[in-house]
Amino acid sequence: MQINRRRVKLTRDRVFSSRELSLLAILILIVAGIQLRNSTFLSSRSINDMLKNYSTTITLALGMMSVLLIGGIDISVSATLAFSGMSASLLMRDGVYSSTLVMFLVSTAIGTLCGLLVGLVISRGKVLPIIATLGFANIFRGATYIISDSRWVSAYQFDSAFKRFAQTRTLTFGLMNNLVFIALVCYLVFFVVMRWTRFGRRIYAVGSNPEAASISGININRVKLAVYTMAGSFAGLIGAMYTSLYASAQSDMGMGMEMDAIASCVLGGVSLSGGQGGVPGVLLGAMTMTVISKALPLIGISQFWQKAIKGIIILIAIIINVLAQRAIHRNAMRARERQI
Amino acid sequence: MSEILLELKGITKTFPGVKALDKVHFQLRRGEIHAIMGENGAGKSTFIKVITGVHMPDEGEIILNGKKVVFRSPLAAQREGIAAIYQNVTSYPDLSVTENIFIGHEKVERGIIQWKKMHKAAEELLRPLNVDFQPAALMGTLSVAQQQIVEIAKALSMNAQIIIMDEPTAALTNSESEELYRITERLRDEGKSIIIISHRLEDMYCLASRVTVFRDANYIGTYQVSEITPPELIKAMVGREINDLFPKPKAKIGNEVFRVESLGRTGYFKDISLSIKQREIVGLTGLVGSGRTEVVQTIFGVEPYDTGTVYLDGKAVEIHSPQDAMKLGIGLLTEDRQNQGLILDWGIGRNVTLPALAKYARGKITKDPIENMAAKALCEQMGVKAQSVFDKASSLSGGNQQKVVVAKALTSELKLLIMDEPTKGVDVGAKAAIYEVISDLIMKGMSILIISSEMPEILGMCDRIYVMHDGRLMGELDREEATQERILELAMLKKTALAVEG
Amino acid sequence: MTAHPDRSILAARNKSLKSVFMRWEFLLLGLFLAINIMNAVISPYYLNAGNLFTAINSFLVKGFIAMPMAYLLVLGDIDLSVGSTVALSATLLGVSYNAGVPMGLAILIALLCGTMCGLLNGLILTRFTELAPMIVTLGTMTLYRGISEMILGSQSTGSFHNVSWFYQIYYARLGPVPYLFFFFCLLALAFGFVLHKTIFGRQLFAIGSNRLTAKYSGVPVQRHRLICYTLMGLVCGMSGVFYSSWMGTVRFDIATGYELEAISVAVLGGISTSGGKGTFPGAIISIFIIGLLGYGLGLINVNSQTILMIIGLILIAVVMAPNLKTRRKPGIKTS
Amino acid sequence: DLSGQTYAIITKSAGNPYNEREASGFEEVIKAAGANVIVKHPAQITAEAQITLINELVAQKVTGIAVAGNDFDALETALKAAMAAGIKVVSLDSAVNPASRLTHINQAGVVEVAQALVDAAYDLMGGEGEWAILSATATASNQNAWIAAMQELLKDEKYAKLNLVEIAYGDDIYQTSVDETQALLQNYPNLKLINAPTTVGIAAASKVITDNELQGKVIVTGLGLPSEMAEFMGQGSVACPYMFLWNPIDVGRTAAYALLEMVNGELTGALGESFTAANGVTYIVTEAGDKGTEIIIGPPFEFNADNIEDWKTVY
Ligand SMILES: Nc1ncnc2c1ncn2[C@@H]1O[C@H](COP(=O)(O)OP(=O)(O)OP(=O)(O)O)[C@@H](O)[C@H]1O
Ligand SMILES: Nc1ncnc2c1ncn2[C@@H]1O[C@H](COP(=O)(O)OP(=O)(O)OP(=O)(O)O)[C@@H](O)[C@H]1O
Ligand SMILES: [Mg+2]
Ligand SMILES: [Mg+2]
Repeated sequence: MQINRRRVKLTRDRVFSSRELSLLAILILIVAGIQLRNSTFLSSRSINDMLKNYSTTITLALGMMSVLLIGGIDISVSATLAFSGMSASLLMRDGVYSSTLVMFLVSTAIGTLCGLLVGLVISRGKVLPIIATLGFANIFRGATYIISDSRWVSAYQFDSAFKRFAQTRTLTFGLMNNLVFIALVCYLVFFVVMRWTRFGRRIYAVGSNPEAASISGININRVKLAVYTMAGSFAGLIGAMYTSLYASAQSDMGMGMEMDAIASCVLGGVSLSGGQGGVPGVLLGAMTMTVISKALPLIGISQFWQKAIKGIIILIAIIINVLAQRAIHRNAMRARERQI
Repeated sequence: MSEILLELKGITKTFPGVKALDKVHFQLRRGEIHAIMGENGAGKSTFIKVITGVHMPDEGEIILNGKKVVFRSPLAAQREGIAAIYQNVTSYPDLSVTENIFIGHEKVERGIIQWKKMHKAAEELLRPLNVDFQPAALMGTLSVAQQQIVEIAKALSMNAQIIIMDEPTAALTNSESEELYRITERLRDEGKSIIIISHRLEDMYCLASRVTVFRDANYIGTYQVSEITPPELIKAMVGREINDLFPKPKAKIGNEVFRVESLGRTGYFKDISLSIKQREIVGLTGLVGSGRTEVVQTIFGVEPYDTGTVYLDGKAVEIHSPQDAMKLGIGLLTEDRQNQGLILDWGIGRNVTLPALAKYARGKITKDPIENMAAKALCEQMGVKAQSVFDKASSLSGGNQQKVVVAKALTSELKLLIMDEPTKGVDVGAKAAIYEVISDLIMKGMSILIISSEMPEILGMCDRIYVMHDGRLMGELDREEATQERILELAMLKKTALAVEG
Repeated sequence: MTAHPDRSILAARNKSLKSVFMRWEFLLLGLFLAINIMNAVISPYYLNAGNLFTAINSFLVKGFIAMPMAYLLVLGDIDLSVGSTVALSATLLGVSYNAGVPMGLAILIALLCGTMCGLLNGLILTRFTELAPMIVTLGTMTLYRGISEMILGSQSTGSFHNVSWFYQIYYARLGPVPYLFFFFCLLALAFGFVLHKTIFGRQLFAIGSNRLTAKYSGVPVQRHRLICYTLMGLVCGMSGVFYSSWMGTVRFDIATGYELEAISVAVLGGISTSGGKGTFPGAIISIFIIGLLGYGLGLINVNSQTILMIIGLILIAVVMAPNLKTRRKPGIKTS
Repeated sequence: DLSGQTYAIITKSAGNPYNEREASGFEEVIKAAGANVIVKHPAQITAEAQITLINELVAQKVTGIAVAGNDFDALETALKAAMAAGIKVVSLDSAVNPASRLTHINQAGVVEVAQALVDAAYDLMGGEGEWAILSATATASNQNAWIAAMQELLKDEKYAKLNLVEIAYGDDIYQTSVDETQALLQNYPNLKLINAPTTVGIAAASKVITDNELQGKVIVTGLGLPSEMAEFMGQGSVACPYMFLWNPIDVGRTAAYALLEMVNGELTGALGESFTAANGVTYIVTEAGDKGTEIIIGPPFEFNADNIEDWKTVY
């Protein structure tokens, strides 16, 4: 009927969007720069340390991603992490169980319950996510102080297999650190779920256009509930990872981690208004944040300068990404111009 | 099996302060195309939403296949084989076309979505609709019209018994509408029943066998299309007679007011030169996606231009933002009233006065009573159907929203008013009102540039017509020489043809 | 020319008494009174004007920030860098004062510094409109704090109280009432007036409700955003000055967490973080609700963590309660 | 009869076991004397949060306040107002400036702590090599005082071969402290010792050393709570052979004794005064480095493989 010049080539099926590719380029640049300053950065021990220490933040970004995708936000995750990690640790201290697996399950279950509560308040109570999670951040954190009586659960009070878990490579028979493996599995599962299951696509649909979603029969409240519950589960899981990693449970643990998780997501292309972003991008975003945090102490810059430099790098990274996107778009338009 | 597939009896639906439907009846036969017509705000869309389970009726019953049913959610209606294309496009901009089509009934095997199969199925659904985008494209990158087509494909994909289309042609040009007619007829021949809502009489006459008319939330009657003449139908809808739909004024055309020379924006359009004289109504037409909207957005300063010059009253001017344009006396009425024209959460009054706050303020301080009186006057002039100027814009019917957008444009003192699809989704009565407003403005010395996909409107109102195709101006026609055929010929010219012409 | 002479639209609202009193800020006012009464009942020490204003003064320092934060939220924007901006402004004030710059000039430097921080946020966000305010201000939050840390390191900078008039900025009182409180009220009136009664304010709501529509309606969207971010910076600078006058000494880690506190009070006040909704008086009342609730509970020595929990609960409960009853959004109006 | 009196302690922050122990000692003594106790932990480790608490206590007209300052100067106005209202004020653990207190309860003399730490480094490193300090926040006043004193001591001939390569700050956050430790190990392959004069830091550093099985190659010492460090001390190959601390419970107790004496009128906090507390110990008010006065509890106590098991359940 008509031959039209517009041929929209933006394909969803590619694993990386151009935005993610440009972030990848930026990440590689940063890594290269650091490696030049300190040649031990890319040593296997250093990488192992880095991935191990930040497996928590990296995994937390996934839960945050699902929340951001539906246009919400969850700043209670780090408090949930502390609460579930602390409660599970207290139980282990008191000898209720000593198995690592049970510890992980209990912590995840408690996190799930916390997330469920947050989800209920947001989906049934119709409270804005930012205010609900701000409130719950206070509540869960306060509860952590109260149940722990402001004490730590110290290393000697943990089961030794649990403490070893974070340092060993048993799950993969020596291939990689256990925590890193857990993070990797989470990413793979999430990647599949977000792309190839109805549930994942519903999350995108709700974030993209909630009104349309409800008209097409998606139960928005249920999706919201599920997503916040999932964020809680992740926080709970990470609570156990965190305590295993540091062999210590403290009431102020994980404070501020939610901001790193949000930054990872946004850096990785997740839109705060919902609907946009994917698992590969989040992985890249989280890796960028990790590399920045890990590398700054390594490159011999005074500690007092590190924060400023971290801020600058984040700003430059996001701005360069925008500029790269603009350039890509401009070139696409030039190419189209020739066809006119 | 009875001949009546769907019947609604005594349906009443009240919104806070508004009775949208008052004891309305409706019967849909198996395998028929049934039109619903009525003024803006008559309750057509609400009625549809009652059928599809978006709204629960306060009173009345729905009988499907002889059985009484209650739809508590849109999903319940979908399960009973009812699919709908809503008036306001309800798509997911961040998802692919394929997903938009299959959302809610994805092809899943062992819990895993089969993307390949879905893309293929989407392609098969889209092919007969003659589209030029790929199923994997993001919905957000499509134009409103293209999105409308996807919505149609979506309804088709559901394999529904009853397909409801709420103003599907509002964003389409004639030729595309014809394509839609063909599809619709094919569906009917396959035994589906179709309900279509439209303000275009030709839609109804081309397609429907019966028509039901609503007015002011009331059921007026159901007629055989073959037995009712257009004036009778209009009378049934509006409640009075409309004699002259296109009141083209005999205004004295003055000097050139506005001119652009070889305006271009890389990748969007190129070499656009057009001029408009005082008291002239100029049309800009073409197929959907030919770039008309982008041209006027650029003129209005929303988007930057890469080449070309804009002249106002013979002087070259720079327009970098809508404020610049408005200061120079250029106004734009956007085609996307939901996203660009209105603040849906706001009252009508505030919407109307937004572009000209300073005019109603004392110093920098706003004066609500003055604004409200002004808004009231403009809304009454446009015949907006509302209780008060405090009604939220979102509560208005589509056509009434459009009237509010027109009212907004009337607040400023303008030299040139650009109207992008000003009568999209507007009822006959209101169309007449908008045309009257246009005439009025012309008589006051203003110039008008109308973008429209409706041929009769372009032919009936314009002094001169520019035709675009593929981001290029293909030609210019005078009122006298313009005919539907001439316009279509220009609008569908191939690039090669142009190259030969030089 | 009237196309529909039969249709008339009301241009005046008949406000029922009920609808006026069901408004969000009246509910908050009720809550405010309830909290005062509760405090007076639970603690015999509460109703002591001198002490009460001491407590009020200390939360006003961050309360100022809630005002421009309300503007930004109305715009659909957000600024997480405010705490860092306060710290950086105060740092520059301290460093320049201790380098021999007269205090008056040091104050100007602090204000200027705050303004520049806000301006930078605004410039980045208006030049790169693709960027989300959250991530940009998260970046500048780290940056500003980092600069302050770079300047001060492990040191504090202080002895501002040697300048007695500078000390008076925070501490001077008329009777029991600090001058700072009067200033706060004046500024709140000004901010509220501009937001609700002027063209500028209306346009802010328009931008927050629908940025595209606002743009098409000739609202200078990016300029207004820039103005609001800059204004935010200026107020942070002011807050930095008040902080310095209050403490007499400054470290780089001061004023952490101000951003979330400012956002909470604004949101409790009914200002939606998604933009375009809310009233200013609500935000102001909320500053006092949260501040005085904390003070009251502190007077009966509830521990700080529990106070945070209670505030969290109240935040959720207050916002949720009306939803549970009417199953609709709270009576937040745009006027 | 003290039943009408109320004494309050303000710690540096909540959630830190050290502060909890300090408060419990304070509480124990005041309760035994028959007065009421208020324990306040600020919500954040800031002077601002402490000022809020001080204001609340002033409004309640308490009898005495003991405070572990988060800032040396910033509490001045609030504490002066408290003293003007007749409230007795002492600082403990981390001092506030002399104008804001009557006296300071010092867990151990700054120089003594620094000397112990430097000697430990000398001893554990065999008199030479590279070492680093892992401190708390860069703004922590007592850590900074110890570090400054240590740097002063290092100028001595005897320590000439001790090469202090870096002072890192773990912000008293476990994760940050771990990162900083790993960076130290990576940046200084010849590092022989990490000295962490803070509970979080020493535990984190020991954890990293243990996880990387570097026990004996890189030695950890410093100041820490026995309960947190038991894991890394004791028999066999351990990260930390010995470390120091005083008894935080005693610090709290002494602050309480001092306040009670002040209210009795027996003590003003002036230089040269002394009193014998209910526990039979005699405390002497001496001159502090900041030109104020202080009461020093005693030298730091050494925890090692022999005594750690006994102490880990105590605090
Ligand atoms: N959600 C709602 N809340 C309040 N009033 C509403 C709502 N939806 C529709 N209305 C009102 O109901 C009436 C009927 O609206 P409806 O959208 O059904 O009209 P319509 O016949 O489809 O008009 P149009 O041709 O303009 O689309 C209008 O007066 C409208 O303002
Ligand atoms: N970023 C983009 N990438 C690809 N195509 C785009 C992009 N932006 C716009 N388009 C295309 O540009 C066209 C929009 O053009 P425009 O709206 O100016 O046309 P129009 O003649 O006004 O048509 P309509 O009748 O739909 O308004 C659409 O076909 C849309 O697919
Ligand atoms: Mg309609
Ligand atoms: Mg168009």
